[in-house]
Amino acid sequence: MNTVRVQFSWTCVHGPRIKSGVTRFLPTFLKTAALTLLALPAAASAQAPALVADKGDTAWMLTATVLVLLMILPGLALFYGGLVRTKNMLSVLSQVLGITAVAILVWVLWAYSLAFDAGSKYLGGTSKLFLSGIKGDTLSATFSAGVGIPELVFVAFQMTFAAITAALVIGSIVERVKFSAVIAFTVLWLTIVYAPIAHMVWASDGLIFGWGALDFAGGTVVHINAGVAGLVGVFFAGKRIGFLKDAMPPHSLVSTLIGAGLLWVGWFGFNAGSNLEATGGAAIAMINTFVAPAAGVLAWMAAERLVSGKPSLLGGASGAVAGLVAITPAAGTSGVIGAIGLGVAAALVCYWFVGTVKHRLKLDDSLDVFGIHGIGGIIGSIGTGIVTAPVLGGFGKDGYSIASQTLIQAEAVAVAIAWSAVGSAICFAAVKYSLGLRVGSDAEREGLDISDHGERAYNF
Amino acid sequence: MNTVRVQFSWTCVHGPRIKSGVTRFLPTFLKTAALTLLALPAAASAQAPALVADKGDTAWMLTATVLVLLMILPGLALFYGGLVRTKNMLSVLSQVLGITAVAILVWVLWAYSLAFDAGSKYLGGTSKLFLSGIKGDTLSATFSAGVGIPELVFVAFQMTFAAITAALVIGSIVERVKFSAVIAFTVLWLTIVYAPIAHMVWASDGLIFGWGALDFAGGTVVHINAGVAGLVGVFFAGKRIGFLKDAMPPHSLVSTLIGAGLLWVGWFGFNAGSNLEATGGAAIAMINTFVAPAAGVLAWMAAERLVSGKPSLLGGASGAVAGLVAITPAAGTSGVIGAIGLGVAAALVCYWFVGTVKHRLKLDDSLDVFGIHGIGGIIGSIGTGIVTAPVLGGFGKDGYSIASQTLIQAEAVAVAIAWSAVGSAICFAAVKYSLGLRVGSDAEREGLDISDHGERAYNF
Amino acid sequence: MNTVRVQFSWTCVHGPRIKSGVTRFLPTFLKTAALTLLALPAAASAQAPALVADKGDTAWMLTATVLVLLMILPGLALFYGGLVRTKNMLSVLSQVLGITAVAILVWVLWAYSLAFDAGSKYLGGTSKLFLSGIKGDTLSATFSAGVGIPELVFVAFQMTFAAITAALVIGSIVERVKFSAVIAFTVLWLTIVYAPIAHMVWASDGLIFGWGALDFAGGTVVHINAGVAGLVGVFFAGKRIGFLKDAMPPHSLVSTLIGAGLLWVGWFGFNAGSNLEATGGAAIAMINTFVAPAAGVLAWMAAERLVSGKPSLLGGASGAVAGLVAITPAAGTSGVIGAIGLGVAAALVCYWFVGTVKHRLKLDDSLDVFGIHGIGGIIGSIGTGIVTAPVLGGFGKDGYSIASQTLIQAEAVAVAIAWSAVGSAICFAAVKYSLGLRVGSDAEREGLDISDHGERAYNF
Amino acid sequence: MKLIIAIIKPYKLDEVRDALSAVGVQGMTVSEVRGFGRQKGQTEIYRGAEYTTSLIPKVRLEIAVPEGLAPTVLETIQHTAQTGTIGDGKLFVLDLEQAVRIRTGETDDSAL
Amino acid sequence: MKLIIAIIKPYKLDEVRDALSAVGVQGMTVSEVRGFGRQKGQTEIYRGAEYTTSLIPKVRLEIAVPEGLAPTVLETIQHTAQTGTIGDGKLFVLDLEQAVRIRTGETDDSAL
Amino acid sequence: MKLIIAIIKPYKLDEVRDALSAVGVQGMTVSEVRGFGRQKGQTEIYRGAEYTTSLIPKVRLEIAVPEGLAPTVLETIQHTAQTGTIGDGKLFVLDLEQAVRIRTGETDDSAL
Ligand SMILES: Nc1ncnc2c1ncn2[C@@H]1O[C@H](COP(=O)(O)OP(=O)(O)O)[C@@H](O)[C@H]1O
Ligand SMILES: Nc1ncnc2c1ncn2[C@@H]1O[C@H](COP(=O)(O)OP(=O)(O)O)[C@@H](O)[C@H]1O
Ligand SMILES: Nc1ncnc2c1ncn2[C@@H]1O[C@H](COP(=O)(O)OP(=O)(O)O)[C@@H](O)[C@H]1O
Repeated sequence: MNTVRVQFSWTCVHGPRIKSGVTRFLPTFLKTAALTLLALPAAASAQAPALVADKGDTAWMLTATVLVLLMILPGLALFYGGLVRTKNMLSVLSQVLGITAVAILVWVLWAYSLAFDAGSKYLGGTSKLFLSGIKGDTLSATFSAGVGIPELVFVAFQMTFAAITAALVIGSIVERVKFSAVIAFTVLWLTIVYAPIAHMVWASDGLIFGWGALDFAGGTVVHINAGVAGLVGVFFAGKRIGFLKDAMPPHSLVSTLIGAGLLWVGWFGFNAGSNLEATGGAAIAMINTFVAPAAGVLAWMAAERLVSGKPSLLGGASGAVAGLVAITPAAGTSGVIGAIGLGVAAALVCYWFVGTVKHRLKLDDSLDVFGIHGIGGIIGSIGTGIVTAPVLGGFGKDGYSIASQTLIQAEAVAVAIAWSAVGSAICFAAVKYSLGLRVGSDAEREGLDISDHGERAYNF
Repeated sequence: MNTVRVQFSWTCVHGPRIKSGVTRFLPTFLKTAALTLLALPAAASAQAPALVADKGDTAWMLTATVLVLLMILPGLALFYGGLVRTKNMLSVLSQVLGITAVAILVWVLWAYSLAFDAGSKYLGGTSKLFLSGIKGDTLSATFSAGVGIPELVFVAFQMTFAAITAALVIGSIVERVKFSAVIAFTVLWLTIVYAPIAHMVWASDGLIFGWGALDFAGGTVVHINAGVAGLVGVFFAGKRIGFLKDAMPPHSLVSTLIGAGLLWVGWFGFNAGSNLEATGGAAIAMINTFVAPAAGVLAWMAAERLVSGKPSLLGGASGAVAGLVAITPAAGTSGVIGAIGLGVAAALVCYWFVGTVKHRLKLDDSLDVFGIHGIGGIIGSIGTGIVTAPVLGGFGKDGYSIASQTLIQAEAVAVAIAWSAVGSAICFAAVKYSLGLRVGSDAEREGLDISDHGERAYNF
Repeated sequence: MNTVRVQFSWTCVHGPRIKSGVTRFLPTFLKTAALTLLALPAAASAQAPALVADKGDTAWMLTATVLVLLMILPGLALFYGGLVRTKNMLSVLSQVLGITAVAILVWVLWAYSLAFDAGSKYLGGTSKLFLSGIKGDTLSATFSAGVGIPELVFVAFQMTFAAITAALVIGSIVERVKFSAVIAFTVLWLTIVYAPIAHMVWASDGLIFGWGALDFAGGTVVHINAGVAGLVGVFFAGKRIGFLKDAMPPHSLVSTLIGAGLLWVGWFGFNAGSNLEATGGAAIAMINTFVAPAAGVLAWMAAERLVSGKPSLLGGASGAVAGLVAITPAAGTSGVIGAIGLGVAAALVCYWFVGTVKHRLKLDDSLDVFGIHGIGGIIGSIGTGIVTAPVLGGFGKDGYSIASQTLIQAEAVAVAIAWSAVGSAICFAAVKYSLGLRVGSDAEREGLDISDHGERAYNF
Repeated sequence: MKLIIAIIKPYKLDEVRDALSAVGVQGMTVSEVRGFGRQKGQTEIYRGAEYTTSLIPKVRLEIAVPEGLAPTVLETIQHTAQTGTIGDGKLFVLDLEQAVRIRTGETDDSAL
Repeated sequence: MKLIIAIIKPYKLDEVRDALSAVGVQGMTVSEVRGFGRQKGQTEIYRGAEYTTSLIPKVRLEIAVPEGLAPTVLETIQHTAQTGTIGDGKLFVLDLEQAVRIRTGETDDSAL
Repeated sequence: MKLIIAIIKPYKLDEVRDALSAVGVQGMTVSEVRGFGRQKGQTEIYRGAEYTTSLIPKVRLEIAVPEGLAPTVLETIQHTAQTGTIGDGKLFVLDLEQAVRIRTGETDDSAL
C-alpha cells in the first residue's frame, strides 16, 4: 500500500521543539499528533506505522471537499459578482468558473505534485505528475499516527484550496481585465506561486513548516497569498476608468449576501476539514469558525454605526469574511475567546483599511482582496501566535511562548508576502506583455459581459 | 475525560414509563436508547458507561451543523427577503445576519450553559459559561449507551438551532422594526425564552422532558416558540403602514424559492442530525423529512387549485415549509404514512389560517411566522402523539397509547406557548420602551434599506 | 435483521465474466467488490454474509442524499429557470418543485418497490410497496461483502435520482406545457419508464445488469433516459410560439450560474455517493467529478472562442454539465486522464449539437435536455467502455477488453433509448389526450407565471 | 386636447390614480423615472465609498385629456400629490394635436 | 415635424418596428411603461392576499417623423398593433418644433 | 417654455447633468429607454442561438426650460453628449404650454 506523508504545519510546534514529557499536558488528540510528529523528522516513512483509513474520516473529508467547492461556485462567484456593476456581472462569474476549471486541471496534471510530493524546501517533486501512482487505496497520513485518508480525497481537498485562492486574486482587477489573461495568469500563478508556498508551509519537508509556523487552514497559503497577488495585480492592471469619479455601487447586494452565506457555510469544510479527521479537533475548528465571523459581523457593523451612522449589510458580510479569514490559520488551536478577539480585530482593521486607507492611497483594489484577505490574513497569521496560548484559552502546549511563536508567525508571513509579491509580479508581467491584461476602453465602458462574452446578465 | 449527559426527550417515552420487558419489541436502535434511559434517572453520571466517540457520528454531526447554518444563511434570509418589498430586502438580510451573529456569541458565552448544563427543571446551570472546561475531547452522550460525540460539535449543532429560532421570529415584524431593536431583542429572548424552553424540553433534568413528551428536532422549542414570539411581536410592533390597503406583493419569489430549497436541504441536518448518530434512526428522520414536505407542497397547491383556481409557487413553497415544520417533532418516530398525513394536515390548516383567518383578524404577521411555524408546530407536536403509534406505521413501542401520549404532547405545547408568550412579551416590551421598536413613518415609507442601512439592494 | 441485495452494475464486470485469479491485480476495494459478486449469482441471499453497517458509510450516504436534493432544489430549478423568459420563470420553478414532491411520494408508495425489489428482468416486485417492512435497522448491501447501509438511506438516495430525472425531462418543453400535465406525466413516467430502467440497469436481477454493463451513477438510467424522454416530449408538445422568430434570450444567466454551481456541488453526492461507502472508490468518483466538468468548461468555451469569437458563461456552464453527464457512468472506473477526455468529447459534441444541428432540425428542445443530457449521456455511457481500460489509466481489471465492454455499453444504451422512447411516448400521449399538454396561445404569450400560477417572479 | 405630464413621488401613485379616476380620467400611462432637482438624494456608503445619488426615484404620468378636463386634472394632481416637502414634483402641459385608439380607430376626444 | 407617441402591447413591438422600418422610419425610442385604462389587470394572489394590478405592462414608442410621413406612420402602427381586444393602446401626436442629431449637429428633418 | 427631450448614451449621463447644472438648469427627469436607429446592436449568442438586439440602451432626459435658456441647453447637451460615433442620440424640442410645481403651486418659469 502506498502512503504519503503530509502534515499541516501547525502541529509542528509540538515537533522537534518540544520535549516529550510536555505532551502529558496536552489534550489527547493533540498528544497523538505531537507524538506522531516527534517521531516524524527522524523516522521518516521507513518506520511510519502502516496507515489505516477510517470511513468516518473519509466521509467527513469527502464532505469538506464538496463544501469548499460550494465556496467557489456559486459562493465566491456571487459574492464578487454582486459587488460589480451589472455590465460586468457575467465576466466575474465567467472568470471564477474559468479559473476553477483551469485550476482543477493544473492541479491534477502538475501542481499537486509540485506542492505535496516530497522535494526540496521550496518545491515538491515530480513523481506524482498526472496523479500517477495514486489509486483508490493509496492513503495520505493525517495528524494521528497510523490514521490515513484516501490520497485522492486529499488531492481533491487541496485542489479546491488552489482553485479558490486563484479565484480570490482577481477580485482586485475585475471590470477591466480580459478573460483570456485571467486564464493564462492562473496557469502560471498556480505553478510558480501557489504550489511553492503550499509546499513551504504544509509539506513536511517545507521551509516554513520546518520553522514550526502554525497555519491550520491557509492563512498564509490562501489569504495572504491571494491578497498580495491581488495588490500586485492592481499595479499591473491599473485603475478602472472612472475610478473615484463615477458611482460604482454594487449592482446586487443580494448576490453578495448569498455568496457571503455560502462562503461561511463552505468555510467549515475549509477549516474543520483541515483537521483531516472527524474528531474533536474538527469540532474546535468548527466552533471557532462560528464565533470569529460572528464577532467580525458585529464589530464591522458597530464601527460603521459609530463612523457613518448606519450599520450596513455589506459591512456585516465583509466583517464575516474578515473574521473567517483571520481565524483560518488559528482555527484548530484557538479557544473561543481568542477567536472572538481575532474576529473583532480583523474586522476593525480591515474596515479602517478599506474604508479609509484605500481611498487615500487611491488604490483600485476593486473588491478589496488585499484589504480583506491580505490584511485579515496577516492579522490572523500573526494573531495565531497569540490566541494559541493556553493562558488565553488556546490549545497550545504548556510552556507555550507567545513571543517566540509570534515571531515565527511573522517570519512566515514575511516569506509568504515576499514570494507572492515577486512571483505574482512575474506572472502578471508575463501575461501583460504577451496577451495583454486589459480590454480596450470602449469595451470597458460597454461592460465586459458584452465585449468579452457576448452575453447580458439579466434580460428581465 | 469529561462527559455530559444530554438526551433528547423523544426517547424518554421509553424511559421510566416503560417496563423493561417491553423493549424486546423495539427495533435495536431504540432498544439501546431505551436501555440507556432506563438507567439514567437513577444512576446519573456516576454509573454512566464511559463514552466513546465514533468518527462516523462525528462526521455526520459536523455535516448536520453546517446544513443548519445553510438553512439560515442564505436559506432563511432569502426565503424571508424575497417576500418583502424591494425597499426592505436588505433590512431583512441584515437582520437575519445580525441575529445569527449575535446568537452565536450569546450561545457560547452563556446560553448554552443555561440550556444544557445540569440545573433546575426550568433552566440549566452556569458551569459552562464561556464553554469553560469543554475541550476537543470532551464528549456528550447520544441516545446509545456508551456512544458520545465531541461536545463542541453538540454545542455548535445546538447553536444553529438557537440562531434559526431567533431569526424566524422577526418574520412577523419585518418592514418596520429597527435593526438595533432586533439585535437587542435577540440577546434578551435567547436568554429568557429560548434557553429555558430548550432546557425544559431537551435536557435530562428538564420539566417537559420529565413528562416524556416527544420532540425529536424542535417542534416546541423551535417552531411553536418562534411562532408565538412572532405573534407577540405583532402586538408590540403594530401593523405596517398601508397594511391591507397597499399592494405588497413579494418582490422576488425567485429568492423565496431559493430560500425554500435551502431550507429543505438544510432541514436534513436539523432533523436527521437530531438523531446525533449516523444510524438507521437518522435514516428514519431523513425519509420523513422528504415525504412530509412533499405532501405539504401538493396539499397546499391542491387547496389553492380548488379555492382560487391556480396552484402557486409561493403556495408550494409554503406547503413544503409547513410540512417540514410539522414533521420536525415526529421525524424520528413517525412512519412514512404518518409523515404524509402530518404534511397534508399542516399544509391545509396553515393554508386556511394564512389565507383566510389572518385577513379576517387583520393580523399583520407579515411573513406568517405564527401562521406557518406556530400553527404547523402545534399540529406537528400534537400529531406526533398520533403518528408515533405502531398501528399507524410509527416507531413507538408496543402498547403505545395514542391518547396518553397525545395528552402529554398537548401539555408540552401548552407550556411552550405560555412561556414563549409571556417571555416574549417581556422582551418586546423591554426593547420597545428603551430603544423603541419601529422606525419613523417616513423611514418606513422610504424603506428600511435606505433608512436603516444606507444601501440599496439592486442597482441594475 | 432484514437485508436486501442491491448492486450497482459496474461491478458486475468483475462478476461471472472474470476468473478469480485475476482479482489479484485489482486494487483492494475492487477486489472485495469482485469477490462479493463472484459469490452472488450462484449463492444468492441465503449464503450472503450478515451485513453490518459502518457509521462512516451511513454518514456519507446521508450527506450524499442531501447533496442530490440540493441539485434539484434550488439547483436544477435555477439552472433551468434562468434560461427561460421572465414571464415563465415561476412556472419552471413550480414545475421542478411539483415534480420533486410528486416523485418523492410515488417513490415511497410504489416506485422504489418496482425498481429495487426482487422481481423479473424488467421490473421489481411489490413486496416493498409503501416501504413496508423497512425499519431503521434494515440494511441494504453495498459493493463490499458484509457491508450494509440502512435501507432507508438507500431508499432516500435513490429517491433523489428518480426526482431529478423526472425534473430534467421537462427542460425540453418548458414555456408551454401546463403544470397539471407535468404532474400527471411524472406519475406515469416514473412508473412505466424510470422504475423499469432503473431495475434493468441496477438491480441484481435486471436485464442490463446481467449483461455486465457499467453504469456507475446513472448515465443510462438518468441522463439518456431523461434526454430521450425530453426529445419525445418536444414531438408531443410542439414548438413554442415564436420559436426561431422572436428573441428568447435567457432572462437571468445569474440564476443559471447559481444552478450550475449547485449542480456541480451536488453531483458529488450523485457520483461519489453511488459508491455507497466512504472509501477510496468514492474518492475516485470524486476526483473524476472534478476533472471531467473542468475539461468540459474549457472545451466548450474554447470551441466558442474559435467559432463565434467569444467564450460565454452559458457555454462554460453548459460544458460543465456536459462533462458531468458524461463522467456519470464512468465516475468509479475512469482514471483522471480518461475523465478529461470524456469531458472534452462530451462538451464538443454537445456544443455542435445544440449550436448547429438543433437549429437545422428546427427542434425546440428548449433547454437542451436531449442536446446535453441525451447526447452527453450516450457519449459517457459508451465512452465508459473505453476509459475504464487500465491502459488508459482506468480501473478496469487486467485483461479488460475495450471492444467487448464497449459493445455491451452500446447495447445497454440502445435498450435505454428504446424503452425510454416508447414508454415516454405512451406517457405523453396519455396526458395529451386526457388533460391536454399545452396552455392556450394567449396564456403562452402572456407567460405561464400569470396564466398558470397567478404570480409574477419579480416585483422590483 | 392636452397631454399632461406629471412627475410625482412614487408612493403617491395609488392615491393620484384614484383621484383622477374620480374626476373622470379614463386612462394614463405610467413610467418609472429618476428625477434631478432641488431634492437631495440619499448618501449611500459601500465599504467606505460614498455615493450621493442626485437622481431620485419618481413616477411619471402621461395623461391625455380633452381640453375641458385639463384644469381639473391639474388641480386634482396638485392636490393629491402634494406633501409640502421638497421633491413633490412637477406638472407639464403640452398641446396634443391628435389621438387615436388603436383598437377601434376612434380619434381625438373619443379616443381617450 | 411630428412627435408620435404610441402605447402598444409589448408583444407587438417587433412587428410594429419592422412595419415602421418598411415605411421608412429610421429610428425610434422605446420604453417600458405600465398602462391604466379600460383593460383590467390580472389578479395575483400571494398566500391568500389578492392584488389586482390595474397597471398593465405596455411599451411606449416615441417616434419623430417629418410632417409628411406622419399619417403613414399612424396608419401603419394602428394596423400592426391592433388585435381588436381591449388594451391595444393609443396614438398621440404632438407638434415637434425642432430636432437635432447629436453626432453631427444636423437639424430637423435631416436629423431624423 | 420649451420641453427638451434628449436621447443620449447612458455613460454620458453624469457629464451632461453636470454641464447642464453649470448653465443653470435646475432640474430634469431621466428614464432608461432603448433606442432603435442607425446604430447596430450587439449580437448575443446563447448556446448557438444568435440574437441581434436592434434596441440599444439609451438614457432619455426630459428638461423643461424657460424659452430663453433653450438654445444654451441644446448646445450644451450637443457638445457634452457628442462622441462622434453613431448612436450619440437626438434632441427634440416641444412647446411647453404650462408648468406647475406641485409643492407650492407656482406656475410656469418660476416652477422650473
Ligand atoms: N426643469 C425640469 N424639467 C423636468 N423635470 C424637472 C425639472 N425640474 C424638476 N423636475 C422633476 O421634478 C422633480 C422634483 O423637483 P425638485 O426640484 O426636487 O422639487 P420641487 O418640485 O419640490 O421643487 C425632480 O425630481 C424632477 O424629476
Ligand atoms: N388618457 C390616456 N392618457 C394616456 N395614456 C392612456 C390614456 N388612456 C389609455 N392610455 C394608455 O393606453 C392603454 C390602453 O388603454 P385601454 O383603455 O386599456 O384600452 P383601449 O385603448 O383598447 O380602450 C392604457 O394601458 C394606457 O397605457
Ligand atoms: N426618429 C426618431 N424618433 C425618436 N427617437 C429616435 C429617432 N431616431 C433616432 N432616435 C433615437 O436616437 C438614438 C440614436 O440614433 P441613431 O440613428 O442610432 O444614431 P445617430 O443619432 O448618431 O444617427 C436611437 O437609439 C433612438 O433612441
